[in-house]
Amino acid sequence: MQRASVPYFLILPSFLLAAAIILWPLKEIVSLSLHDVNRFGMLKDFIGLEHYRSLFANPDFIAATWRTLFWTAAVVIGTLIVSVPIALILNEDFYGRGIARILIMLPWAISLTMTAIVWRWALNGESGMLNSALRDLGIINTNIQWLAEASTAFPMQILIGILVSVPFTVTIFLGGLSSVPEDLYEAAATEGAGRWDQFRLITLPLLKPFINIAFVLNTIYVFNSFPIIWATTQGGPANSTDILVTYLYKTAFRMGRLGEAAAVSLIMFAILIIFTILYVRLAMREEKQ
Amino acid sequence: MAGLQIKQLAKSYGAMNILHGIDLEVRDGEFLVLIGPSGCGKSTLLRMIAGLEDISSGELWIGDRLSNGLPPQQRNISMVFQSYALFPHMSVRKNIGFGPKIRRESAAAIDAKVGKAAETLNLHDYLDRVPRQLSGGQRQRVAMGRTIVREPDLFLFDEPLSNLDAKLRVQMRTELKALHQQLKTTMVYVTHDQIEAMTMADRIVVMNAGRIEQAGSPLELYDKPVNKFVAGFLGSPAMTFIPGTLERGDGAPKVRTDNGTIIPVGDTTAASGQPVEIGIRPEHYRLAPDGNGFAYHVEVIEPTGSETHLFGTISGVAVRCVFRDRLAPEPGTQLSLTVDPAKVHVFDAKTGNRI
Amino acid sequence: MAGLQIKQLAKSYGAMNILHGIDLEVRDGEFLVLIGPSGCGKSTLLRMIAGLEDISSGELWIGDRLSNGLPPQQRNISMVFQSYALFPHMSVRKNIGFGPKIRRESAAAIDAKVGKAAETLNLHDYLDRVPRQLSGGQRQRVAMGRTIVREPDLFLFDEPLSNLDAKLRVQMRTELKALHQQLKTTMVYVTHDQIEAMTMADRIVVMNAGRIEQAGSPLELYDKPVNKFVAGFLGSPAMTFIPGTLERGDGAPKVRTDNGTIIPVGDTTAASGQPVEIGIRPEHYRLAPDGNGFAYHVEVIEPTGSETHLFGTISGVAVRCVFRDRLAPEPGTQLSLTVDPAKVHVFDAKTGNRI
Amino acid sequence: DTVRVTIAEYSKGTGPYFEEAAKAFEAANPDTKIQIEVVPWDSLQQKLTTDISAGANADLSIIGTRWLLDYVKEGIIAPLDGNITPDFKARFIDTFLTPSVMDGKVYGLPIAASARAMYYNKDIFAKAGIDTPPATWADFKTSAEKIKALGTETYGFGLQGKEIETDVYFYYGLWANGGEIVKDGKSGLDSKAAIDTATLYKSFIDGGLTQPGVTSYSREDVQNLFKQGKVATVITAPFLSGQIKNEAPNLNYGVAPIPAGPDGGKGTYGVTDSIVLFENSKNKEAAWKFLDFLFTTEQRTKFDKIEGFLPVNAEEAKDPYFADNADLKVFTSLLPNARFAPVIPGWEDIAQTTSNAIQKIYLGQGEIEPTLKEAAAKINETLK
Amino acid sequence: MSKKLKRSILFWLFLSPIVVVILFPYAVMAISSLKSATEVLNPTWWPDELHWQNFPEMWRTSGIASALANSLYVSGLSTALTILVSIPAAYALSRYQFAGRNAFRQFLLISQMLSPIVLVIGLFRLVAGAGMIDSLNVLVIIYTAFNIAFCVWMLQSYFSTIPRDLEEAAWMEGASRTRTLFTVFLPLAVPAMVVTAIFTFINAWNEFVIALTMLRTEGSYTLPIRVFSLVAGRYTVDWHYVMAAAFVASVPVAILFAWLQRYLVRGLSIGAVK
Ligand SMILES: Nc1ncnc2c1ncn2[C@@H]1O[C@H](COP(=O)(O)OP(=O)(O)OP(=O)(O)O)[C@@H](O)[C@H]1O
Ligand SMILES: Nc1ncnc2c1ncn2[C@@H]1O[C@H](COP(=O)(O)OP(=O)(O)OP(=O)(O)O)[C@@H](O)[C@H]1O
Ligand SMILES: [Mg+2]
Ligand SMILES: [Mg+2]
Repeated sequence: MQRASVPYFLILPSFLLAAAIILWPLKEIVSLSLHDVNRFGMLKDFIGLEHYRSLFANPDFIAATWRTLFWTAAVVIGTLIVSVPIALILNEDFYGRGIARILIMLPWAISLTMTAIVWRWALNGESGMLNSALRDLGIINTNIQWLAEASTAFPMQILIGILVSVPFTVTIFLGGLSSVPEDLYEAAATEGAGRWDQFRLITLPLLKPFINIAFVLNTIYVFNSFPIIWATTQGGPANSTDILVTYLYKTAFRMGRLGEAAAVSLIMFAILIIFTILYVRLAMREEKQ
Repeated sequence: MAGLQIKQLAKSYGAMNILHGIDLEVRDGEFLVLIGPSGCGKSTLLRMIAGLEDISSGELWIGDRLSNGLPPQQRNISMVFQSYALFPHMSVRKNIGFGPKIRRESAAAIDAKVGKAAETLNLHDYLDRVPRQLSGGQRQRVAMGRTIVREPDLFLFDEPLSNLDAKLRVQMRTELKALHQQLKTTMVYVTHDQIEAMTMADRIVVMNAGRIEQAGSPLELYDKPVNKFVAGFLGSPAMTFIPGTLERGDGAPKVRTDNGTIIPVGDTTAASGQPVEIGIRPEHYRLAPDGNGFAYHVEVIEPTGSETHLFGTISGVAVRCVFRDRLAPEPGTQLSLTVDPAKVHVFDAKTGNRI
Repeated sequence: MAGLQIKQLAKSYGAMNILHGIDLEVRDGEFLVLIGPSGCGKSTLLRMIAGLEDISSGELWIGDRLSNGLPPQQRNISMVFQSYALFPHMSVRKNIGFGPKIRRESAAAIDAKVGKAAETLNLHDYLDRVPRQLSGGQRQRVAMGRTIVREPDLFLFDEPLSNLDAKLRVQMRTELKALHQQLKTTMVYVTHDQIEAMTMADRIVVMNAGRIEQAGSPLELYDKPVNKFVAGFLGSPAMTFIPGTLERGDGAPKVRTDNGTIIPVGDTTAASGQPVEIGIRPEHYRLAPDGNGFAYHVEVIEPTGSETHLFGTISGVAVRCVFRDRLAPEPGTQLSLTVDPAKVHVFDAKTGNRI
Repeated sequence: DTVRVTIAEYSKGTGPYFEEAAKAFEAANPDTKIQIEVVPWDSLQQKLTTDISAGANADLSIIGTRWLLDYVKEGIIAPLDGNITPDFKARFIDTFLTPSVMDGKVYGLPIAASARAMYYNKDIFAKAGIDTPPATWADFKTSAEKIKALGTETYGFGLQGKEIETDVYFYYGLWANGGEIVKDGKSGLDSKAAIDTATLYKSFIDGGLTQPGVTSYSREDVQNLFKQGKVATVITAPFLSGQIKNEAPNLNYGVAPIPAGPDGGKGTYGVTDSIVLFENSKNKEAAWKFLDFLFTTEQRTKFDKIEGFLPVNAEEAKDPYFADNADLKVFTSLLPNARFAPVIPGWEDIAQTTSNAIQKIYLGQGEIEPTLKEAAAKINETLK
Repeated sequence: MSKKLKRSILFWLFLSPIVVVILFPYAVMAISSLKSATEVLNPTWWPDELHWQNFPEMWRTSGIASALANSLYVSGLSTALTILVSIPAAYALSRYQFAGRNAFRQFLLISQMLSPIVLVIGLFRLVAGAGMIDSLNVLVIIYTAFNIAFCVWMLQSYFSTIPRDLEEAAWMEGASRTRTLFTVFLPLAVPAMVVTAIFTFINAWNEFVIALTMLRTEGSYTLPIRVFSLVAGRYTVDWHYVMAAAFVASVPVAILFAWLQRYLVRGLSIGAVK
């Protein structure tokens, strides 16, 4: 009925823009990762997969990879678990809802790095306000050195990660919730569905596409997220909180091994692609059923 | 199973009053039909009974429980929505089986119930489609199915058959009646279909502008409407009214219209000389066998197959008559009609109340 | 203004065939009513005419233009959707005035048109509400309003009155007829209401399962249904069928049912001894004045006010009769009935076609 | 023509100072425009890397002198010898110029210089009954134990264990014990001196003589603890005294040399940042002129006063501000023993490896000897 | 009414832990920004003296005013541009079937996957090659490109929930596709557009790495660069100024939230299918 070219015409601008920021840099990175490169990105000999080989022989890299997967899973799943009930509440009508919405979105108002820096400061062992607050409340009596070792630092970083992902996620969900017609809940309620059943059988399935967006995008963002870990521990002490991005940053800009860094980023890219394609396939198959 | 007691129930949206103190008792096991013009508050009343709409004032008793604040889940009510409210992400099967599923019935039991409902509703071929892929009538049937698989204390139906064809509608009507007979569950049913109302109801409630005009058995309402509104609303085509003056001469009272036409009326409390309006249902006009009835000027003839509808005037007032026979008078001719005086309703010209 | 020519129009969703080659001509200025059971493809056909649904095969001519690929905006068609499709973010006023606004008519002109439509539709009090705040019937009226403010080449109506009460429906029907008379615009109208179909249509098209069963004037369809489907579908309550064998003895043909009941029939091409089914409309039964008709065993009596519906059996077959008079036979009694032989329809027992 | 200068931001005074200097210079040289591009220190390496990789780098830039070799090796930086006159050269205190000399050529000028000494809290020392700052590490430990005995949650040794210069904090002990970072092209991390130092530091930590959780304290954090009187000592650069003046004016502190080892080994850390001229600069002459201007005594004095750096200019050092400042005198007196980061390729790599190893030891996650040996082996790899 | 009150109390109780955690850094920020230079290192919750003058001083010394303007310019413009580009794409994805539809969606996702930290080298070479460094407009375009994927995905999911027959009704009334988009479709998509607008704005508002790489001169710096330079690697950090700056930087965004949140949820309130 329509000229077949219309949709292509419609997606063209976005396609061009997205392609511009990805294709050219991607080509650069690929060639960096296959060459011996000086610290300023000048290509020397072609060395094939040498960078990859040395990476996979590096226990720090392997450890960082596993940690990254854990970090991503923990933050993303934690975020979703926290965000769904919050979004549901914020979608209800109650006194102070507007304020509550603003409050929940507030962590977004300051850049991630700034938030992370404030947290780093608040987590300081001796002059951090978290310890002093906890002491005032009588919860602890000796200061906890939050960032001194991974066992306390990493959970805190995950917590911060969740905290700063919540606004984004809640906002997506709110947008999604607004598309569920009210009478479906009414019908479900008269059929005897309690709040939980309504949530399980109506809200959740209708929110599915939005949960999928939140899940996929959060995964990508968290997987690539740099500031929280960098600002609090720079991946330390002794690489024990390194994730792939911080590892990559150090490799690239501290050590000046751009080739290896490019290889790291391509490996990260591959992990993400495999993950999302699997997920998107799965989600779409479900949608079709 | 439960009856309903509604006391001075009122509803307002902001400053707008939609229901002005409804008093109504629905007996346990009764089939109650709500009718009234579009926008008079039928759906609103139903939704208040279901617990979907806050009660502005008054009391709602379900069984012997004051239920004003009870959430809908706890009322054990089943309802067909005027908007259907089908779950767009569920197949027809899942939509119909929703209630039993919530009640954690076994898969086999759910299957059986859904199967039975689909049978009744002629939906077996569509069980695996989603609502988006259904026609309007099919959707409505799914909404109906979702309701009838349950065994609630109270059924609420909001125009559940409006999108079905006549044949299916008759069939569904019978099924619903049978369901009611079998379950003896109280049912409150909103409809615009006169026949539905008349044939299904134990009692009909006529609403108008947020008030109850009359409640009673179908024939009571048909035969003895308390006022012009009920008289005019019930029956299709509607009753027409002719103004005139009551005259009690020798014995039988009659009404003299503005141009002097005389129409004999039955029992009435009206005083002689009182201005009245008489109402006659279109189907009660008969051709005067001997030509000595009152004059009817035919203007338009509309055959419907089984009947013939005539449009014309009596004493200058537009009047529609319906004849079972297929008549074919020329437009412009004059017929002589009579009406059984017992079938002429007399209303006070001022208040509109039956007298 | 434009007529329609539809040639072998077909529609399928994937492997599912919904319309199987529809051939239909709608004359310029004609009022065509589409009826058929729920899900038979009426809305689909309408949507194809409107350009909202792709045409799988066949040709659609609007006026003298092959319009298969024409976008809906360029067809100058106005349509009332079965789902209303009101714009939820616009007031009633804006909804109704949408078309003229799009056509950049002056604010004053729009206002006037909206005012007039609101008048006709009894919507003046609701002009500033949004659809969410309206009752079902009010929504439907708004949908109607949006359509009638325009002067398109073709009107399409998809069950536009199904949610209105009888009185309003009659009124709307008259308005629509008047509109048609005045504009002489072609109208295609889907309805489930028999009376609507019979009274409004210049021609009725009966559809079934994606095919046209019969097209013709209302009385043609009522009097001479080409097959059992049309006969059974048109008329409410529906015609019932009684199987038997045709016998041509001395002169007038008659049918002998399984238990030997004899029913005289009118003109028919059926051969003597041929197995047939006869169809009789419920309203055509008469009490045999002298008691020498055929036997009817009464089971249930259902008074509707103006009529009395009887359920019972003739020769073991369930048959419904409708009488204008208020009868009150006891269930279980036996009545003697007759039917004017000209009103008995004879169908081939195998093919179901009229013979 | 325009000379673009990338400036690392040391403090809030950095940007304004250079803007002002640029204006002054432009006033004197109307046909040259100076464009100052201020970059936060932490992002400097990244910025330089991207800039250079796209050939969009400025004409002049500040870089850490310790990175210089890596840059020179790539042929990115232009030697300045052609412009340097003996006169010009004579402006500098030699110690600070030498780190920028490679293969006999001057590749950068020391824009910022500093050294490290030990700040100590006189009040805490007095409370614990200590009169003089510790001269040796053994003394230091005894003093720290006395301070711990006060039981006031104050700690004798403010030990840095996180982020930039974590390794340097370790070198103080290493040098005192007679060790070297790199000796004969091999890492000194597996030497006895290194092992002794690690053992010593670890004994401080285990004895509760340092603030708890050292691996969560960066240089800033330890300085802050010192300002708050929570640690009795901190080893850091001159600029701390400036901060104390502003933020903790009541703090009663002194500055002393870093403690010596058992054999009298001493060492402070000297650092310079260099300003370099890029090989691809199209305005080398104008750029040089600006450099010349920046290294006049007047400009140097102004800058070092703002930032709290040590004078690199001999004339400047005579300025009463530097000459009569008790704190600064300690730093200048230490300069003869100052050691600079060795001129080796991959310095950051080595520093990182060292930091990691030390952090592991501080955390008790690795036995001292094997951890150091492993790190040394890794460093030797890099050095090859 | 009292039902609503009860509900409100319950909800706030539930929200309170998260609200406390969210507000914690803000409290730290707010309190620290009012402390004096000497006090700012002490973890006290209530300063001895409120140093309001921190704000004007910070304003004067940090050059935050022009940074604020730059950030508003970049964020505002890229938000507008992103939405402009995303709407047609999302519309095409939700209303047309065409070959490559899924491929395009996945491509968009893939465009998000490379960490900006790496991407920046390649991007910078591209921009430098075009001779467009130090331009805020280049930032606008890059930010737009980065946000397209999210916006298109989000809008598309939402668009799919808008009943088709509303559009159809508009077409029948003679409205062109474009007209329909603007008069019928988009007004219903307001919540989704608000979400995407907030998202794009925030991303642009907070972005650091790319801005740092592309921008050169004081006059063009955006807020994050300004605020970070107060902390990042200086020998001494004036925490009270940093906190004051961070606070000021978050105010415009908070105002934006306050304004937009009301548009965020506006149920379609159309029956499921009727
Ligand atoms: N998207 C779809 N996919 C598959 N089947 C569909 C789809 N849409 C409609 N149908 C089927 O097409 C048939 C015709 O639908 P249509 O809406 O035209 O019926 P109708 O005659 O208007 O019925 P009603 O009177 O109930 O509105 C129905 O059986 C319906 O289930
Ligand atoms: N949210 C609302 N705000 C204001 N008025 C409303 C709202 N909802 C409904 N109304 C009004 O309340 C009145 C009663 O509505 P209701 O839906 O009960 O009518 P109804 O009797 O079911 O009509 P119909 O037969 O047309 O469905 C109508 O006039 C309607 O316009
Ligand atoms: Mg209603
Ligand atoms: Mg339909």
